[in-house]
Formats: sequence, C-alpha cells, structure tokens
Amino acid sequence: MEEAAHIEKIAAQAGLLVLLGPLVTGFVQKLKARLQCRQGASIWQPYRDLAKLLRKGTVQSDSASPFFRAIPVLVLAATVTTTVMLPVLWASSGPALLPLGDAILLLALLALARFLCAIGALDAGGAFGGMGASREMTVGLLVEPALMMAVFSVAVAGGTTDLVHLAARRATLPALSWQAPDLLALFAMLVLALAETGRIPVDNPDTHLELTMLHEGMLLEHSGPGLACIVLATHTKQIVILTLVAALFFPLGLADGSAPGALVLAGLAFLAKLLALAIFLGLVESSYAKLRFFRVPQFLGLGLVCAFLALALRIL
Amino acid sequence: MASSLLWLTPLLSFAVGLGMLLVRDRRVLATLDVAGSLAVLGLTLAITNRVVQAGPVGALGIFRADHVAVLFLVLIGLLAVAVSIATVGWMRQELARGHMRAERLHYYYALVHGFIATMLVTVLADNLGVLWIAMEGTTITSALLVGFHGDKHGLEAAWKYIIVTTIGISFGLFGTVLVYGAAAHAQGGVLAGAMNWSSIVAVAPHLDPGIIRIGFIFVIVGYGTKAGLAPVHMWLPDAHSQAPTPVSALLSGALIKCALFGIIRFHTIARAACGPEFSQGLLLIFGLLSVVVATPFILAQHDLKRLLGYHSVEHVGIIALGLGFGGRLGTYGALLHVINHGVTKALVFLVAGDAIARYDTRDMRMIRGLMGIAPLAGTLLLMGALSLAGTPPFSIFISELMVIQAGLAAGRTVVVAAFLVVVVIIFAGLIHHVGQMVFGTAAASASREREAHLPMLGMLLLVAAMVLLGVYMPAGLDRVLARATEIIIG
Amino acid sequence: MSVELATRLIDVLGALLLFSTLLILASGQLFRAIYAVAMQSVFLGIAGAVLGAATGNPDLWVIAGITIVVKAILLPWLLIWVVRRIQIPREIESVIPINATLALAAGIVVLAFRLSASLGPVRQAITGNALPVGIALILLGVLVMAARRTALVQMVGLFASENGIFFTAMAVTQGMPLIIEIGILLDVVLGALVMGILVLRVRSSVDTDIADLENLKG
Amino acid sequence: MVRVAVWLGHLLILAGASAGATLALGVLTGDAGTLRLTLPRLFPFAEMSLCVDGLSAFFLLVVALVTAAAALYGPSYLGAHAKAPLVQTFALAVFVSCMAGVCCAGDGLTFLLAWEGMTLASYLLVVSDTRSEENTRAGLLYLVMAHAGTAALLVVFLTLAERGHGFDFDALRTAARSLEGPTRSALFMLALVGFGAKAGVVPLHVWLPKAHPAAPSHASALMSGVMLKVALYGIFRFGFDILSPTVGPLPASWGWTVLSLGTVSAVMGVLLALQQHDLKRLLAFHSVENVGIILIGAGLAMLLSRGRGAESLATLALAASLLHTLNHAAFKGLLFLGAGSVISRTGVRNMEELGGLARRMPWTAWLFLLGAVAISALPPLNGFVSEWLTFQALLLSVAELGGASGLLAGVAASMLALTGGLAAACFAKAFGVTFLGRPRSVHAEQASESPSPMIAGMLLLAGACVAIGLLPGYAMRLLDGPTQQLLGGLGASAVVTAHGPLVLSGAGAKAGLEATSISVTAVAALLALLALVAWALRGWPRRAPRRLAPTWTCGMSPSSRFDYTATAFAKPLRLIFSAVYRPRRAIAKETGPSPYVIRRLSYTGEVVDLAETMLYMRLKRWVTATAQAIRAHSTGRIHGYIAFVLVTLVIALLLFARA
Repeated sequence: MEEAAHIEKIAAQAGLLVLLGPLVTGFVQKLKARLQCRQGASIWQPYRDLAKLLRKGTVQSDSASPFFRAIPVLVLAATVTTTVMLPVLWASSGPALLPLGDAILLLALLALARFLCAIGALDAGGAFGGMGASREMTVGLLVEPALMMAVFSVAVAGGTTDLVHLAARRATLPALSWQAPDLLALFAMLVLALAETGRIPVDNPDTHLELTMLHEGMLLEHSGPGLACIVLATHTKQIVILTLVAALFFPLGLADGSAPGALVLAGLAFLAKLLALAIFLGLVESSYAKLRFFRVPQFLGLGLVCAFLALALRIL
Repeated sequence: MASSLLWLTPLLSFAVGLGMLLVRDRRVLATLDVAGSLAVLGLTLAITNRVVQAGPVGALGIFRADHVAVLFLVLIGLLAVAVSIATVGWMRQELARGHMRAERLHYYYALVHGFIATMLVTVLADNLGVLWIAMEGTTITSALLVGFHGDKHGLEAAWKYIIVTTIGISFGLFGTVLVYGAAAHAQGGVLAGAMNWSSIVAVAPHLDPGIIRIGFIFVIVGYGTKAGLAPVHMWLPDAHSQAPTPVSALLSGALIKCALFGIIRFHTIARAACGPEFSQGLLLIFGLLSVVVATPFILAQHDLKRLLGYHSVEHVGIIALGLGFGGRLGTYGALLHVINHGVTKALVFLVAGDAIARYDTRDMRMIRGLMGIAPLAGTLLLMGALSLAGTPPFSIFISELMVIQAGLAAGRTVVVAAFLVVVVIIFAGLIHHVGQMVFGTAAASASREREAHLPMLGMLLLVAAMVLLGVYMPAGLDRVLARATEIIIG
Repeated sequence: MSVELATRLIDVLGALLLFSTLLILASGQLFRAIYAVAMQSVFLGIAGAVLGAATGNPDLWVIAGITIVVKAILLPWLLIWVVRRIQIPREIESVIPINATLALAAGIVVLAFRLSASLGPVRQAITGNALPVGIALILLGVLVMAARRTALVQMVGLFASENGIFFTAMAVTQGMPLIIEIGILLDVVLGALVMGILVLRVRSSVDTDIADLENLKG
Repeated sequence: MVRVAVWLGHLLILAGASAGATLALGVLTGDAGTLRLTLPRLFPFAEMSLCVDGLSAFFLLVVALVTAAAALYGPSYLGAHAKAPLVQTFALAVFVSCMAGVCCAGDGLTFLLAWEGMTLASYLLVVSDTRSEENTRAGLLYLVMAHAGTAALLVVFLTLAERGHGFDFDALRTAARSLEGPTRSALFMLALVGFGAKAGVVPLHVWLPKAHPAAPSHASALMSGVMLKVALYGIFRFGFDILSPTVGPLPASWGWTVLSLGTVSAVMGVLLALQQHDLKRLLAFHSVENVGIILIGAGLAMLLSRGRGAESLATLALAASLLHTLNHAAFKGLLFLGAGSVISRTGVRNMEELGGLARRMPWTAWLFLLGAVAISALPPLNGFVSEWLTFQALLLSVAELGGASGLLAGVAASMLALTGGLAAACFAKAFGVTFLGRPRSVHAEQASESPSPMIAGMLLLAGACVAIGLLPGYAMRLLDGPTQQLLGGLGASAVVTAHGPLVLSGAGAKAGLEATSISVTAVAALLALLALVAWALRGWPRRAPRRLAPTWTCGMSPSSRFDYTATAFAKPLRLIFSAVYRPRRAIAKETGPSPYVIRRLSYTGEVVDLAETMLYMRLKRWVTATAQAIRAHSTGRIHGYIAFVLVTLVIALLLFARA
C-alpha cells in the first residue's frame, strides 16, 4: 500500500519533469529573445517542434548500422530514468522503499546517454558527427569529475548520496546554515550546469553552423521521431540538472506527506526555483559569447577548482 | 677393490688418451672417446656408490674419495660423457669447415682425455701436493687444447692462460707449503702423510692461525686465479672463448670447479684453524667482486663465447658467496650450485658451439633467428640461458635461492641486496642477447642443414639433469650434499 | 752440521737468492737474466744440501741434486736454445721502468719480512729466514713477469718465483715428501716446455713476441 | 592432426577450468571449508603444499571464468592464423595451471615456482605468436621486469622463511608476527614492488602494453584479465594476511601508498589508453587503469582496516575492490576476445584501418559494445556496480577518516570520476571507430563474422558481465569468504546487500543515518520499460516510410575519408593533457607548382609514456653507457693480468694476513 503510494509519487514527479522539460527551454528562448529585443517564439514552441518531429518520416544514413535506430530510444530512456531519482515535490528522510538511485547513479545514467549519443554520431560516419561526439565527450569528461566533487562535498556533509535523503536532511537545517563549501559547490554547480545543459559559453543550442556545434553536431543524422526522442531527452536532461541544483542547494518547501496544502506549496517552490535557474541560464547566455572550444577547459577549470575546494574545505 | 678404483679411474682415462695417439681413423677415435668417457662415468659412479655406502675411502696414501670429492667426480664424469657425445657432431662441422685438420685429430682426443685424467686426479687427491701437481697438469694439457687451432688468437689465449694460471697455481703451492709446514710443526716432526688433507684436518684446530691465514690467502688468490674469481679472472674469457667448443665446455663446466675444490679443501682447514669469519669473509669479498665485475662485460658483450666466459666468472662468484655466507644452507647451496652450473654451462657452451658453427661467427649481432633454422638448438639455448639467469623450473634457481637465503640468514642484507640487483641486470643483459639470437629471422648465409640428432643426445642428457634438479632433489644427492656440507663446515 | 750453522747458512743463502732475483729485475739483457736465474737455482741447490746436512734427511740431498740439474742446467739451456732458435732482440723492454720496479721490489721485500715477523712460534718450523725470503722471491718473480715485456723474461720470472717456493719448502721441517717434490719439478719442466712451444709457434706463424699479443680484450 | 591436438588441449583446459570453478564455488559457498593438499616432497629443504581458503578460492574462480572462455575461444582462433598452434596450446595450458597454482599455493616455494612458471609460459606466448623484432623486445622487457619483481619477492619470502624456519604460509605468518614495524613495512613495500611489477602498477607498467597485445588474443585476455589479478592476489595475501600484524590496524603508510599508487595508475592508464590506435594496446592500457581502481579499494580497506571502528566500511571497500577484480576479468576478457575476433577476421590491429564492422560482424560488435559499456562503468552493467561501491566507500571514509587521509580519499574519488569519463570517451572512440562508420580498408571491407566457438567464448563472459550487473547480491555472497578472512567482522553480503540481494547499500554510514542504497536491478527494469515506451512512441503515429540517404557531408559525395579518425577523436584530450602526453607531431607538406597548391599533407604524431621516457630509457642508457665505458678500459695486455694477480695478493696480505 505504502509502496504503491510511493510509486505513484515517483511516477508523478517523473512525469512532471518530463512534461516541464520543454517548457524550460521555451522559457529561456523567450527570455533571450526579449533581451535581444525580439518578439521571439512562444514558450510552447518546443512542444510544437516535438509534435512536428513525431509526425515526420525518417531519413537514415545509408552507412549507419542497426544500432542507429535504437540509439534515440535508449538515450531517451536513460535520461528519463534519472528523473525518478530527484526530489521534486516530496522528500522523506525515511528508508527508501524503492532504492531507485542516488546522485552517482544519476550522473552515470547521464553519462550513459552521452555515450550512446556519441556512438550514434560516429555511426553515420560523417565528419561532423565524429567532431561533435569527440567534443561532447571531452566536455563531458571534464564536467563529470567536477560535478561529482560538487555533489560529494554536499554528500559528505549529509553522509549519503541519496538525493532524496540529502534534500530532506538539508531541509531540516535552518535556512541560512550555509558554509563556505556550500557556496563554492553552488558556484561550481552553476558553472557546470551551463556546460551540462549545452549552453553558451560552452555550447550553442541554436547554432546551425556544423563547425560550431557540440551537442547539435551529434544529432545531425537523426531525423523525425528519432530526433524527437533525442530532443526530448535534451530538454529532460536540462531540467534534471536544474532540479539537481535545486535539490542540493535549495531543498526548501519539499513536502513530507501528501497534504494538499504542502503539495501546492512544494509545487510553487519548485516552479520558483526552476524559474530562477532558467533566468540565470538565459541571462548568462545572452550576455556572453561562445568560447572557442579549446578555451572551454579553462572555463570548466574554474568549476573544477571550486568543486575541489568545496570538497577539500568540507573534509579539512 | 674399491680403493683401487681411485687410481684406476684416472689411469684408465690416461691410458685411453695414450692409446688414441696410435689411432688415426676418425670413427675409431670418436668411438674410443665416447667409450672412454662412459667408462670413466661408470667408474666414478661406482666410487660414489662405495662412498655413499661405506663412507670415505683412500688409496696408496695419496688418494682419497669423500662425499665432497664424489660430487665433483660425478660432475666430471657426466660432463665428459655429454661433451664426448656432442663432440661427434661438432667435429663433423669443424672438419667440414676445415677448422680441424684430420691428421691432427688424435692429438686432440688424446689431450682431452689427458685433461680429464688430470681433473680426476685433482679431485681424488688426498695429498695436497698431489692436488697441486694434478692442478698444474690440467693447466698444461688444457693450455695445449686452448691453443690447439694454432691461430694467432688461440695462441695468445693459451699463453695468457698458462702464464697467469701458472703464477696463480704457484701461489697455491706456496700456500700448500705453509699449511704443510704448520701441520708438520703441529704434529711435531714429519709423520706419514703430514701433507694429507685428511690428517691435516684432524689436527687443524691446533694449527698456528697466523701462518694458516697467510697460507689461505695465497691459496685463495692462487687457486682463485685458476677458478676465475675476480679480479684475477681476466685470462678466463680469453681462454674459454678461444678454446675448441667442447674444451670450453669442460673448462667452464668442470675445470673451474676443480680449482674451487682446492679452495674448499683449504677453506675447511682454515675454518678449523682460524675460525669461520676469516676464510668466509675472504670468500665473500671475492664472490661479490666476481659477480659485480662480470656485469658490465656481460652487458656490453658481442662475442658469444666471451659472454659465456664472463658468466662463468659470475657463477663462480655465486658459489664463493654461498661458501662465504657459510652455514649449512650456504655451503649446501654452493655445492649444489657447483653441480648445477657445471651442467648448465656445459650445455650452453655446446649449443653455442652449434650456433657458432651454423653462422660461422661468434659475433652475437650476426646470429639471428636460430629458432627458425635449428628449432632444437634454439630451444636448448633459450632454456640454458634462462637457467643460467636463474629462472625456475631450472636447477640454478634452486641453488641461488639457497645462497640468498643463507645470506639473509647470515644477516648480510647489503650483500644480498647488491647481489640481487646485479643478478637482475645480468639477467636483462643475457636475455637481451639470447632473445635476439634465438628469435628474429636468420641471415641467408646461415647454414640450414638439418640438426643431426645423435650429437644432440649429449645436450639432452644435460638438459634432463638441468630440469630434473630444478624440480626435484634426489634423496641420494641430498644425502651426499648434506654429508659433504658437514665435512666442510665440520 | 749444527742447526745454528745451518740456520746462519740458510740466512746467507736466502740473501743471495734475493740478490739474484734483484739482478734479474735490474738486468736489461735477456742472457743476464737467464744466467741470474741459473745462478739462483744453484744457490737453491746448495741450500738444499745444507738443510740435508743439517737434518740428515737424505731426500733433501736428492732434491738438491735434481734442483741443480733441472733448474740450473736444463731450464736455462732450454731458454737459451729458444733464444738462439728464434732471432729476437736480446735486450729487455720494460713495461715499468727499471728504477720504479726496483722501488716496488724494495717495498715487497719489506712487506714479506713484516709479515713473517708477525708470525708466532711456527717460525721455528721453518729454518732461518726462509719464509720471508720465500714470500719475497715469489712476489718479486711475479713482479718481473708483470714489469718486463718479452715472453722469455716472463718465463725467467716464473722460474725465479718457483725457486722461492722451493726454498721455503725445503726449509719447512725437513722438506716435503720426495715424491711430491719430484712431481712438482716434473710439472715445472713440462710447463716450461709447453711455454717454449707456444713461443716458438707464435714466432713461426706471426713474427711477434707472444707476450705482446693483445687482441683479446673486453 | 594438429587441429585435433589443439582442440583436445583446449578441451582439457576447459575441463580443468570447470573443475577449478566448482572447487572454488564449493569453498566460497562454504560447503567445503579450507582445502589442504600436501604435495610430494620434491625438495629436502621445503615441504610443498596447496591450500585453498576463501581468498584463494575467489581468485581461483576469476582464473577459471576467463580460462573457460579462452578455452572455448582458442581453437578456432589459433586455427585461423597461428604460427605454432601446438606450442601455444601447451604454453596456454602451463600458463593457466601455473596461475591456478599461484592462487592455491600453500607455501612460498610452490608459490614462487608457479609464479615463475606463469611468467615463462606467458613469455612463450608473447614471443611465439609472431616472430617480429618488436615482439622479441616486448618479451625481453616483460621478462626483465618480471624477474626484477621476483627478486624483490625472493627477499620477502626468504626473509620470512628464514625467520619462520619453513616456506609454509603458516610458518611465514608466525615469522611475520615477530617482525618489528620498520622491517614489516619494508617487506610489504618490497612485496608491493614485486607484485606491482606484474600487476602493471604505474610506474612499473611499461612492459604491459607492449607484451599483452603481442600474445594470441585469448592469451592476451588471460594475461590482462587474470594474470594481473594473480599479482593482485599476492598483494591481498601479503598485505592483509601474511604480513599484517596480529593485533591493531595495518600501518597507515601501506594504505597511503597503495591508495595513491592506485589513483595514479587509474588516471595514467586511461589517459595513455586514449591515445592508442592499436586495439589491443588500448585494452592493455585500460588494464593498468582498472588495476588502479582495484588498488584504490584495497588501499582504502587498508586505511580503514581493523581496530579503527569502521569494520563494515573496510569490508565495503574490500568488497568493492574484489568485485571489481572479478568484473574486470569478465569485461576485459570479453573485450580482448572481441578484439581478437576482429583481428583474426581482418588481420588488422590499427583501428584507423577498420570501421564498418558492425554490419559485417554483428555478434562481435554487440558483445564488444557490451564490454565497452561495462568497462566504462556505465549502468546497468557490472563495471558500474563495483565502481559505485568504490565511490560509496570513498565518500563514507572521507567523513570517517577526515584530515589528510580523508582528503586523499576525496581526491581519489574525484580522480575515479575523471577516470570513468575518460574511459567512456575512450571506448566511444574504440567502438565507434572500429565497428561503425564506413570500412577504411579492404580487410575491413571483406571481414565476416567469426566462427561460433569464438562467439560462445565471448557470450560466456558477456553473460557474467550482465549477471553480476543485474544480480550483484549473488556475486556479493562469493565475497563473504575472502572479506571475513581478511578483515574479520561481517561478510561482504551482510554489509553491502543489507536490504536483500537485489539492493546494494553503502554500509557504515554515520549512526542514525540511512545507508545510501540503490537497486541496479530495478533501475535496469525501469530502463527497459521506458525504452519500450519510447519505442512505441516513435512507432506511433503512422507516418511516411523510412528512407535511406547518404550521410550529410556538405554536399560532397561521402566516402570513408570523411569518417572521423581515432586520432582526430582524441585530439582535444591530446591538447588538454599535453603536459602528460608531451605530444610530438610532424606535418610534411608537398606543394605543387605554387606554394598555395598542396599536393599532399602527411601527418605523423605520437605521445610518450612519461614513465618510459623519464625513467626506463634514462636508466637503460646510463647502464649501457657505463658498461661500454668500463669494457673499453680493459686492455688485453698480459702484463696487466699479471699485475692484477700480484696486486690482489699483496692487498689481500696487507689487509687480512693479521688477525
């Protein structure tokens, strides 16, 4: 019984994240447009794109292998799986009935998605796919350890890597109990979030020049529903990252039961956090230029150092 | 009966040698050679049996065979057989290439047997004077063999060999005289066999340590020269590289050991007279020196036979280390190493001879891909090299193991550490050389004639011994070694 | 003859032996060296006779005789025969200059005497100064071999150092067993023969002195 | 005739492997306790015996697993292109039996003999495959390093044997009890060097990437997958068992050394692997990485070991490291076999000349991909499980240890994360460039799937990877024996799978807190479910049929020259980590009539292995130079010889004549 309820909660959160994913993208695009004094497309545009893609037919490269068709599906699956590990509305510090995962598993699943994506890109056998894959993997392997360290520095304080527990535990702390490591970790997270969500200054989500693409470069050969899956996966990944930041650093207003009042509160709190982070993304994106790819490591190095310091200060 | 064997054995092989001078036919000579060696082996085994059954046995008041002696005795017999079998094939190649002149063959065979006879006397001698005489005898006969080819290098090697070792041996004689003097003095007036090792050992504890010290120093430097201990080893690579290959095998495998036998005899006396530290300390120093000094020459060597020569220096050093570490284990290991190294080194020399004949050069840079043109020889060379370098499952590993353990037991950690480092370096050098000779692709000029399997029997005999002692210690041998150890360290 | 007399005589002979070795060291002429070693052997024989008289041990007389025959006549004759057989320069070329060699020699003699001085009661076992002189002779003989170039001089040095051994051996309590002495002498002769053969063969094949060959190295 | 013999040989090996597996499982599941077997006394000075306890049994299991796969795989592979199949079969048999012997040895002598037999047999396999100069040199380097290691081990064994009056492990233990601290640590460090040289621990790893690829592929699988583990067995055996003090914790220095060595090996190994284009060399370098990961766990367990009030945490770390041992054996074996099947069908090892094999050899491709996912520590396969455990152990011990050790653990954790990312990149490259895209050579063009026995061999290991990944709890039970034996306390399964066999939990969290727990099984199920949903989603609604079209190459007609090469793929990392790689590149330009018309551009580049260039090359050069110099000084003058004799005598007299 209780387990069933638990599953419902988890399913609800996951569904929420997947559904809200495109909206965040749409919102950021709108914000950017406005900052550039453009009207810009409606914030619902991403949904329309998805629908359109789903309706389209597929054009597949003749040199692609049987893997190719499976890849979008797997990428989507891997990404969506991460959504069940995050505290969105609920966070109970009690024992997890369904130990579905923790931060490490979450990051690993994202890595899996990235890995599959890269393979798909190499599959078609064009130069752009390979380039995109190479660069994406490079960025990824620079981001991953830093992300891990940031998460660790929080996890060490909490004594667990289970995000739900972490959030619940931190929620119990007085609101302004922050120490230096938390700030450093947050800063690192924000820097890395830009990279992980494929935003300027690391990547440019709406470029259409092959040579400047990172993530997009890998998707060149995908089309129709396949592309839809991957795009959806991208939206989902973005919101998952944002939610991760929120869960780690602003675990405020999470509900610990299913009382409607608490739920509404939690929902509003969640939206507020998303909004804030989305605005952050939008602002950064419209106030910076994309970095040359070989400058990216230095940019990420900043995050790496912050994350390491966060961890070190936490330990010492 | 048994006692008469002691003088019959060398006499027999001497007689065989003399008889050969009268023969001209190649086949007969070869057969005589093998037969003679087999007879010697049989007799040595008979003596061994007798000694194992009923303890040491003496003859004519100057000969004596105890457990130490029989070890060396059997080694000589074994090598004699193996070498004489291998000589068959080697001689064919040499005659084919005109390095040997058919009309001088009988001298060669005769000298070889004279050489064997003198070695037998050396290890059978009880009277230290006789020991010395036989030792000088080995020098003379083998010097002629070293220079047998009569080319410039051979003669140079022979000259260096005879001069340097004769000096050394004369030192040995002087040492002998001093010890004899001390003994005679201790026994008060000269009595029967005052020069016999057995009787000297009996009174050893009462000998004047001062003179024994000087005597032992003369002996270890003197016989050490003959044994190829560094830094008085320099003649050795010259001689061993220039001698006809079977002779090299005997020189490295057996002769060196005879010199060591001399040292061991005096070591026993010195131990009893001035306590173990003195003689063991000297042996330790010479041993370590030999191992260390040999290294650079092994690493930067191009001449295959010189390489093996320097390896003999290293291994004599190991034996000396074993004796120097002392204790039951060290001595046991050293004696075992005498056998193991004798067998292995003879094997490697014989195979090397085959390779040298095939490529008609001793320059290791010219020898490539032996495995390709002569699989059996290649395999044997590789095995021999690995054994020399001290890898199981070959015999030398076991004895080195014992020597090292003895060193640790004696608390000589530094020496052991140095020894291990050097051994590893030497291993690298040797395997580097041999690996390149065995693998790779052979030059077109190399002779690809099929391997004659009969001569290989000699080598296989040695391989069998090498591997057997690597994985198993026969109870009989163990008993002899244990007893010999007791004899040496009392 | 009384023991003291014998001892004194032995000391004198020892001095003579040393002197003759020094002569060899100092001589720049091949023949002088050979004659010197022959003379030394004669002294050795005399020493043997003296000891024989002193100890009444007949063996020593025999040994003295053989020594004189072999080492004072046979071997020098062999050397000279070889020299005449092959035309080689009669003067000795040095590796170490003569004066330096003599200095070294002095050092060695001192060392020898210091050594035996350090020995205890056993000295009575060896008549007179036979022990130090023996050591000195051996080392000096080897010094000759190391310091002089020609093969024949090296043989001379070898004989000289062996003389040293014999001297001590005789002076040890009533000498070594006769049979052994004879065997040793036999070996010496055989060795000398072989060396002679080698020298001749090198001369006949490549016209150089065998002691100058130095192709085998490293 | 020969083929029959080869088959028979491999079948025998297979039989032996299954026997070993059953024995090991018997011991591990506790039916049969510790097995002892006294061998016929070969040497008077030492009694030889076999003894299979928990630790031995676990490693025996590792040996048996990969051996079985290799035995299935071997005959067809050798049949395809072996110089001397009989010799190699024989060497293989000796090799595996010696490895089993090392794991089961009950005394030092048996251990050493088996150890060296292992070395020799593998050396034979290395040099016998192709008789190229390169292989010979690789074999030489291997043999020398192994020998140096053995020398170090000799000291350890003999010192203990000397004090314990016997080679038997019990005797060695009793001897170790009486050791004083410094000696104990010195011996452990020696043992670490000895075993590390064989396990390919940086900086003793240089031989590994040269030797492993040179052997026939299933032998490479055994060398990389198992032989390294046998060396690690030595480290476990000595670190936790023989040399460990009877009471109190292990010296902190041990844990520090092992942990830092492990971290360095992990990062360096994968970094170097990234720049390899030879499929097998790449895999070999990954072995260095994984040995590092295993050592991280082991070092952690040492730091946390007995008497620090963190038993369960230590158990967690040890379990992680042991499990990774098993896992690495499985997926590295699988990958090597996959590479072998590629090589045997194409005869090419350089992945730049491969490509497009996924269509031509689908089985190999799928299985290789599986292995790649597993080794990149991606869920839901076994690689992820063990790395997750390692992460948990590291994090929890960060809090537990605190201070410098804690920081070290933290650094190790982040380096482990980096390693994971690099590994993923590396295998995206390896798999993508080898199997995907268009074939870049005729060999790849004409490739066809390998015969079924080879596939069967791979399937076996792939099955192991999946099984351990999805049902980790059952694998965990196998670790109870070793963990209890080495650390005491609760067994691995009690600690790690507290909430049932399908749930992993990082135990030993602070009091009152819930242990982090995940269920890879559940996640895998979820993954599968979502994949089905997504598949349905993309299948619906109906739409225009799928069209095939050439890949987009800016309008030019696509050819294999457009494919992204491995070199290009690894380029960004070459630049980012240039400090480690010291990359060298040379571009030769061949211009036409005017300097602006370029006829041909030829690019050559290489990266260096720092350890090799900085340490070994210099050492080698120095030694050889000295040797040459000394040798040059020896004149062949007889007077010199005589002088030496004289001087030696005089010096000896001066020094030793007087008491």
